[in-house]
Amino acid sequence: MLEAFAMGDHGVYVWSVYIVSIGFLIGLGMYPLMSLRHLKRKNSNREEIE
Amino acid sequence: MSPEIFFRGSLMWVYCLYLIGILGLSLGTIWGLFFVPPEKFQGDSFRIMFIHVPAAHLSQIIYIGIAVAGVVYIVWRTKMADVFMAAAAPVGLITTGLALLSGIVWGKPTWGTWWVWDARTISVLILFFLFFGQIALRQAVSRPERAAFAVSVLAIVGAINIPIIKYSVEWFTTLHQPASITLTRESAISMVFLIPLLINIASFYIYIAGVVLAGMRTLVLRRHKHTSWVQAWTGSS
Amino acid sequence: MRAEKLPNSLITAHEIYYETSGRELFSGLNATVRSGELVEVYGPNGSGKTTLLRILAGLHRPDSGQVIRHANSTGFLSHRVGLARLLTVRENIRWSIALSRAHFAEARVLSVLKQFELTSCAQSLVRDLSAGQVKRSALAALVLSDHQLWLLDEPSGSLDAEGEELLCQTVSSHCQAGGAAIVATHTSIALTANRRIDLGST
Amino acid sequence: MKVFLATLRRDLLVAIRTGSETLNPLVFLVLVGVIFALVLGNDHAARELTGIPVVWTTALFANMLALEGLFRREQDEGTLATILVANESALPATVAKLIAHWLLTGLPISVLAPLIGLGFGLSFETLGILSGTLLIGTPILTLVGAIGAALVVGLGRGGVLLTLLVLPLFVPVLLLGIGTCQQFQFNAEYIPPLLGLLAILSGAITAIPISIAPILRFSQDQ
Repeated sequence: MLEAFAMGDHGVYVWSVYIVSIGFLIGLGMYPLMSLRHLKRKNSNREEIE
Repeated sequence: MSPEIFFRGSLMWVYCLYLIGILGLSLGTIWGLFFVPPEKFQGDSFRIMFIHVPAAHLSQIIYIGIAVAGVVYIVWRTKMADVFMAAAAPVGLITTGLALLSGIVWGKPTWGTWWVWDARTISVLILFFLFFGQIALRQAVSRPERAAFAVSVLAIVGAINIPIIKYSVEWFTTLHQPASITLTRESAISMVFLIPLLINIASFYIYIAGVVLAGMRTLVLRRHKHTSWVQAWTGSS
Repeated sequence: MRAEKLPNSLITAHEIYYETSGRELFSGLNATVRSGELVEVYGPNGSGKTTLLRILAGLHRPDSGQVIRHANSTGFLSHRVGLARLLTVRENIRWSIALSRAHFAEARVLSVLKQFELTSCAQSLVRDLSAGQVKRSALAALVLSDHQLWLLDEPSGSLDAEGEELLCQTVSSHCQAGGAAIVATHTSIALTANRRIDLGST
Repeated sequence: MKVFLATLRRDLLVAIRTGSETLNPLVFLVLVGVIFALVLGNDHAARELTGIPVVWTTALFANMLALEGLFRREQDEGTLATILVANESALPATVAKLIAHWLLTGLPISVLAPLIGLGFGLSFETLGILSGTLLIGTPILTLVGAIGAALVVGLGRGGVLLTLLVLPLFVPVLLLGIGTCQQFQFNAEYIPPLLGLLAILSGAITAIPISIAPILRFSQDQ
């Protein structure tokens, strides 16, 4: 099992790319959803104040 | 299409695209990482390809999309084209960044150097700056109408430049490159690698389409925050 | 939908809608200016006088609606007077005349310069003039450019009482000669306007 | 034609009266070139190898420096608005401005660059071709740069932004220009890149001048 993760000598390269990429992709997907929710909350808050 | 109809109609699409994209990416990635034998010449480092190739593909497609939207905006003043440009530019910047990063890391074990100046690396690098220019110009212009126009012009000029850059760089680097490094050796892609790669490319497209669509929804909401339908939507749940 | 052309009209604004940063500045604004007319745009600071004039000049694009200019040529004067600071008054006038494709007649230039009391400083750089002189030079250039339609944004600024009177005379004689002018002011100057567009009340 | 000549004359006159501002990019060119040559010292091989890229790149940056002022002064003085309001005169006037700009930057750069090349020990023939490629290349830089300058006019902090927008677009010109000179320098085939450069120039000349005035008009909207 460990051997599969080590990938010869190239594990460091492969895994770092995958981790960073997956991180960015998740962030990319989350961002619009989060900001939409944020906008909604801000808007409804303002409504209450008004 | 009215912003309201777009906003209400697109929610299902976002969910579907996200879902299919994530499933496909997981499938392709796991397949590529664990169920494909090491490549003959490169060993295991070639597995970076399953990220690198889709990201590089997509960055170019996104830029072409922005340029087409720029034409649409200039000719028909379609506001949705501008929304698309605004939503797609940051996504393009990040996918281009990923393509560059994965390319750099892939280069080290494969060619023994982090960076090689060739037509493909340079055009992706230029693409990165073009995306950055899109975002910077939009932020610098306060009036949205003017920003949309300026960004459209820039996108079109940039798109015309990409093939010219490719041509000139290709020509320039063959001049300067020692012939020993051949970058175009695609290591005779066999079916074993091709299937997970295609799955990943397709899923990347689908996922990013969902991301751009979700970004467009947010922008539409932000731009129409004073209208009654937005007020109704924020109050509804 | 196109606004139909009225006889003698030099400029037609049709259903202009314009907003800045989410604030509606004009909506459904209609105006037609015929030759011989002098229209005053009146309103406090921030009411959109400058914006309206720039829309009419074609420098701003309205969010909806359209502006049709029938005038042969349009002259525009704003607080940025449109004179090169490193050229002399004469050189500036010469260029303005060339730009509007008007005819350069030495005698006429001299008489207008005299009328605007610029004879003594005609050869000095605009950079070295006082604000009032700069404004007069801009007016002189405007007069000599033979534009049919004048769009003047706060033309009385930095002019003294005498200059203001000269301005009023110039504008009304331009209109009598078959031209037209749209003038934006926040202080009422002694213009005998045919019509007024009041932006303060909206 | 009258508008064109009047505007050309006017811009040249203004440039002469500004003096140092017009000369700044040229002094920059000479200074940077000299510093590079100085740093490389008496290593002949290195100087011969780097001479062309250094001169071309420096010329590009000098052009870049001048670009920012292409429409800025006119915008501040209000003459740009005057030009744009006078509908029919907008095209000849903007074309005249572009040509004036090239006459004041591109042309002197092309003339001065070979002098700097001398400091790198380049041969006379190479210097000639260097000057020639700059004569073809600098109009492209002015034209493409003008689009950027028109887009950012009136934005205040336009300088850095303009560089950011325009430099990526300058890459092909730079590569083809350097390529032509180096091919010539090492007795290789230099016609193809030269043709590439000429093709870009003709494309830019057909497409760009007519689009500058509309872009400028849009940039007034802020």
